[in-house]
Amino acid sequence: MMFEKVLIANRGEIALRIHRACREMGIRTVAVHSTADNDAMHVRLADEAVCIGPPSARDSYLNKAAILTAATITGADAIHPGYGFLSENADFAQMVEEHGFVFIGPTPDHIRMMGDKITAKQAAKRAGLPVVPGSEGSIDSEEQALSSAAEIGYPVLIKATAGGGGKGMKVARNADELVESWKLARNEAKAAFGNADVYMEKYLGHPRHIEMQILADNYGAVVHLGERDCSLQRKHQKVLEEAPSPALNADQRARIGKTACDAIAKLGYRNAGTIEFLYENGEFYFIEMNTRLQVEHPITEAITGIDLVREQIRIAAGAPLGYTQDEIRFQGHAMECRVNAEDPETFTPSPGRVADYHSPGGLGVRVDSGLYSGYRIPPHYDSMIAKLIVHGNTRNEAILRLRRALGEYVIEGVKTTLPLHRKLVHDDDFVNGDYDIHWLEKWVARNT
Amino acid sequence: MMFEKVLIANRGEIALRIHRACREMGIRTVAVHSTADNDAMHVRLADEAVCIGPPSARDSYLNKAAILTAATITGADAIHPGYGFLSENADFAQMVEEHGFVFIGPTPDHIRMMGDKITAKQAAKRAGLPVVPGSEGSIDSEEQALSSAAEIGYPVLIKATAGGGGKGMKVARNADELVESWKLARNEAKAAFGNADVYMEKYLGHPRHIEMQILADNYGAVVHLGERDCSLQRKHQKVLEEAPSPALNADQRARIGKTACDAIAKLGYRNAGTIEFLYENGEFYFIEMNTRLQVEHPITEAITGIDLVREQIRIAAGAPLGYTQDEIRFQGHAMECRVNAEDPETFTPSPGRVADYHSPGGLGVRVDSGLYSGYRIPPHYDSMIAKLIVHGNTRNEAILRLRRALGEYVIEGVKTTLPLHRKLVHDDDFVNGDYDIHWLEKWVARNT
Amino acid sequence: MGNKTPIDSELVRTLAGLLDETNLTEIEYGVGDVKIRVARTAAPVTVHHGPAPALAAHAVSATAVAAPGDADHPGAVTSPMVGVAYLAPEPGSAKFCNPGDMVAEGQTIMLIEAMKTFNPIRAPRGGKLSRILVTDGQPVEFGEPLMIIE
Amino acid sequence: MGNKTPIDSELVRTLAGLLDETNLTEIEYGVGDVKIRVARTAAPVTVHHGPAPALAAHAVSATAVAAPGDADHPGAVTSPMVGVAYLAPEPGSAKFCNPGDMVAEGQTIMLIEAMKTFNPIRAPRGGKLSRILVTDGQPVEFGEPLMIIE
Repeated sequence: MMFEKVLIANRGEIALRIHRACREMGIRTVAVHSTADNDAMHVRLADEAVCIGPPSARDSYLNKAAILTAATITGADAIHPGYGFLSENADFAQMVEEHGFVFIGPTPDHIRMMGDKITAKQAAKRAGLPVVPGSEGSIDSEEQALSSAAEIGYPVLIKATAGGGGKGMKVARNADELVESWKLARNEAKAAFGNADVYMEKYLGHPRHIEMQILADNYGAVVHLGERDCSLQRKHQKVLEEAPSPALNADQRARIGKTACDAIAKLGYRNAGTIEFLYENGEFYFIEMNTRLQVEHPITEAITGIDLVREQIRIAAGAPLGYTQDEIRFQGHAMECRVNAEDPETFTPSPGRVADYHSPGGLGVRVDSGLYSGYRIPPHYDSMIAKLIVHGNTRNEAILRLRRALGEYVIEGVKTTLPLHRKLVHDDDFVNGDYDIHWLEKWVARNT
Repeated sequence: MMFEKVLIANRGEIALRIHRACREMGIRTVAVHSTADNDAMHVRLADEAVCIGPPSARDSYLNKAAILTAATITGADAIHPGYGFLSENADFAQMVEEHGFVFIGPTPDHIRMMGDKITAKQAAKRAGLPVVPGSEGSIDSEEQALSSAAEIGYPVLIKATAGGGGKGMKVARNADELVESWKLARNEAKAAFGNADVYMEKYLGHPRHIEMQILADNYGAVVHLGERDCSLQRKHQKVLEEAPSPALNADQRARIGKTACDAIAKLGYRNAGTIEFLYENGEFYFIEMNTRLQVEHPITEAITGIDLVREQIRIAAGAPLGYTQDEIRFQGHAMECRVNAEDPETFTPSPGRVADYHSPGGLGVRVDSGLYSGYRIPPHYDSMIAKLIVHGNTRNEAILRLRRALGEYVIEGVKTTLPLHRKLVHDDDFVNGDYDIHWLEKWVARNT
Repeated sequence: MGNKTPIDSELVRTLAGLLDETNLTEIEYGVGDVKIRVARTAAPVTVHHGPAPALAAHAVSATAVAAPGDADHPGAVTSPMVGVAYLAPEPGSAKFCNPGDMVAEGQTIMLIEAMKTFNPIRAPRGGKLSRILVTDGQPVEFGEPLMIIE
Repeated sequence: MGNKTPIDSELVRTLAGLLDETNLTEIEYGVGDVKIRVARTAAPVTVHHGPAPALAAHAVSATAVAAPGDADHPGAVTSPMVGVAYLAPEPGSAKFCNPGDMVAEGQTIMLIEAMKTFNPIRAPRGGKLSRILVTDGQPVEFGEPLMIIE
C-alpha cells in the first residue's frame, strides 16, 4: 500500500528532490531540519516541517532519536534518508524498521555488508562481480611472486599487508622488474610497519570510474539502468558525470549490466543501488557498492526516462518493478555539473547570502537546487549547492547544451565552481571523452 | 552549409528559445530589439544586439527595412522570424530572400497560400485534407436544402453567404427542423445583409482543437511529430496545451498523421508547419495551417525528443531530415501552461517590474521565459511572459508534476495567470481530459 | 510504534486560517484532551528578496504554533530536543509548576518525551514563571520556547 | 547583398578588453579606412536585483560603441533608424560639418544608409556642433547618439 506521508531525513537539493517525487506521487512530506535550515527551500515547500536540532549535523541530521521522534509526532509512514548523513547507517535503518516505519532503501543487513570494505569485496566476489585480481595471502618468496604475477598479469602492484599511505607499495611492469620490486616493497614495509609481509594486486594505471545503477524489487526482479562515468574527480569528489560512458559500447554495457544484475539477484538485494567499478582496457574491477541514491542519479533518469526516487518509494511500499530489462531504453546522452559554493581556484568554501539567483531553462536542461535569491548558504554543511543536468540526443549535443546552460546560470553573492565548469567543458580531452580518474587533478593543477 | 550567424527577428521567450538553439548548434546570434527591450534576456545573451526602433512594434519588430539593415550590418546569414510579428508575412520572407539571406521557414508562396483563409481551404482540400463538408454554392430551395443536408449529415449549420457575426446562422438537428431553419436563416440574412443567400455546412457542437506538427525538408521528405490538443482556449487564445490528445488513440494518430504528411508532400511545403483541425466524433476538419513555429512546440519536443528549432534551422540550411516516420517514437505525455502577465480573474494586463522570480526545477520540468528578478515587463507587447512545460511517463504523472511545478513557481511584483493554472489543473474535467473548445470559457465564467 | 501521537494537522490549519481571518495574534482552544494554541506575530519577511520560492503560508508547520517572538524573549526556556511536552509527572497529577510560581534553578519544570524516554527539563535559572507556552501533550520542536521565567 | 559592410567584431572586442584592462573610458583607434571608437561610462548596474541572467560584458554589442551617457546629453542628435552613418555626401568629398562649426536648424549633418537608401539627417536645431560621435561608415543603431549640438 502506498505511503501517505514520508519523512525526509536530509537537507539541501536532495531533500528537495525527494519532496518533489513525493508531491508527484500524492504523498505528503515532512521536512526535518536544523535551526540553520529554517529557511531552506524544501522546508518551505514541505507539508510539515519539524526542527530537530542545532546546526551541527551530529545533533540534527545525524540525530537518530530526534528524527524518529519527529516521524512519530507527525505520523509518517516511511523515511527517505537521501544520500550522506544516515543513508548508509545500518543501525539507523534497523531502528527505523523497529519503530514501525518503512526505511526507503535496502535491508540493514545489506547496508552493513556493503559498508565494510572487506566484507563487501568478499560478497561481491562470491556474487560473481569481477574484483581486482590479487594474491590470496602474502607473497613470501621470489618464486611465489613470479607465479602470482604471471597469473594476475602485468603490471602488478606489491603492497604491504600492514600498510597504507603508499609505503611499501611498488609497481612491477614485467618479470624483470618483479623481484627487485618485491624486495624493495618488503624492505619498506619492514621499515615502515615492522612487518615485511606484502601481497600482490593487478595494477591499474589509468582507470575510469564507471558505476552501474541497479533497481531491485522485493520479489527478485532486478534491472540495470546503464552506467555513469564519474572519472572526473578532484580529491575523490566527483565533479562532472556523464551517462553513458564515452568508453563503453552497447555490448560492454549489456555484459557488465547482466553481471551486475545477476550479482544483485544472488545477494537478494532490494531497492536502488550502485555498483562502482574501476575500468581499464575493457575490464571492470569492483570497488564498492553504494546502498542508496547517488548524487548523480539524474543523468540516469535523463537517459532512461525513469524517476529513480519514485522507484525507490514504490519498491519500499512493496510494489513490483513492473518492467523488465528489455523494456528499458537508453536515449541520448546526459551530463551533470556539481556546483559548489567554493572559490573555483582555491576551492575554499564560500558560504553566505545568495544576492541573485537565476537558473538556466529551455530544452533539455534540468536544475536541482534549493537556492533562491536572498537565501543564505549555511557554513555547516557540504558545499554542493546545485546540480545542473543536461540531456541531448548525442554526446556532442549534450556538451553544447551544457555550455549554453552554464553561460546562463547566475549565482551572485557567493563564489561558486561555475567558472571551473565553464572552462572544463571547453577542454579538448573532455570533449573527446579522453580522461581517467587522475585527469581532472592534473587539469586543475594546470588551470588554476 | 550551416549558418554562421542567425538574426532573430522577434522578442520575448521565443527570441530566447531561438538563441538557445543557435548556441547549441555553434551558430552566432544577432538580437534585434526595440528600445523597450534593451534589458531583455535574449538581448543580453546574444552575441550581438542591434536596436532597430522605438517600442511600437510597427516601428521595430514589424519594421522590415530596419531588420534587413541590421542583418546587413551584422553580416547575418539567415533570419528566424519566430511566431507572430513578421513570421507569416510572405512579403517579408520574399524580401529576406531577395536580399540574399535565408528565411528560416517555408517559401513566400506557401506562406501566402496559407495566409488567405479561402485559398488555404481550397489548397487543403485539393491536397486531400478533410475540410468541413458543406454545400458548393447557395441553397435556394427546400429540396436542395434537404438533399444537401442528407449528403452532409445532421446536424447542419445554415449560414448567410454575405454574413458574419452570427446573423442569419441557424442549426438544424434533423430533417424536421431543416426547412424552418432554412427559411429563418434566409429571412435573417435578407434583413441583416439585404441578401437572402445562405449556404450549408456540417455543424460541430463540441469540437476539440487538435493540430498536427509537420516537418518537411527540401527534398520531399515529410514526417509528422504527432498532435497537440489545444482545446483549452479563452477568447481564441490557447491557455494550456497537451500532447498527445486525450481524445486520440494510436490508430487515429497514425491515420491523420499520414493524411497530413501526404498533403504536405503534395503541396511541396518545406520546413516546420502545423495543420490545425477541429475534431469531433472521430472526424477531423481542417481549419488552417500555420506556416511557422508554434508557441506550444515544446510539448511536441518533450514527447518526441526532437528539437524543433534546430530542425527548422537544419532544414533551412539545406540539410535533409535524416530520419523517417517509423523512427519517431512518442514517449510519455507533456503539458504546457502559458503564463501571462494578467490579472487571473479580470485578465487585465499587468506589465511592470518583476520583484522576485524563481522558476521551478527538477525532473521533467522545462521553463521557457525571458523573465528575471528585476526585469521590467514592457507594456507594449503580448502579455505572455513564460511557458511552463512538464513531461511525464503518463498523463497522470504529467498532471501531478504540473501541479508540483506550478506550486514552486514564484513571479512577484506583477499579476500573472499562475493562480488560474493552479486552479485549472485540479478540475475534474481537466483531469479526465473531458473538454472541448468551449469548455474553458465556461469554466472561467464559473471560477472568476 | 503502537502509540503514535497523531496530531490533528487540519485543526491547526483551521485555527491558523481563523487567525488570519480574524486578524488575531493568538488563539487558544481546548476540547477534551486536546489543547491547541496558535499564534503569529509579524513574520520576519525578507523585504528585499523576500517571498522566496515558497508560499510560506501553505507550510504551516504542525509543531510551530508558538509565537515566533517568544523564542527571543530573554526569559524563554527553549526545548533542547524534538518530542512531546508533558507538564505533569503523570496523567492526572498536579503540574510541575504553574504561571505565577517562583521556580528555583535546576527545578524540573516539565518532561519531554522522545523515543519513549521522558527527559526532565530543568529551570536554567531561578525566577518567576510568567507564562507556559505549550500545552500538555503538545509536540515541540528543537528550539521551541516552552516557558518564560522572569 | 553584394556589398555588405562587415564590421570587425573581434577588433571591437579587443578594444573593449583593453578599455577594461587599462581602466580607460574611451579609446579611439584608426588603421587605414577603419576607425573605431570605444567608450564606456559607469554602467547603470541595478544594484539590488542587478546582475540579471547575463554576463552583460560578454554581449559587447558590435554597434553600441558610443558612450551610453552621450545619449542622455541634452544636445544629442540620435539616429532615427538602424543603418550605416556617412559624414560626407560621397567618398572623398568634404564632411557635411565638423566639430566647432555652427549648424543651422534643418541643415543636413550626415547620411544614414538603410536598404541602399541614403537618408539625410538634419539638424533638429541650430547651434554649435561640439562633437561627432560616430565615424564615417560606422553602423549605428536606432537611438544611438550621432552628434552633439550645443
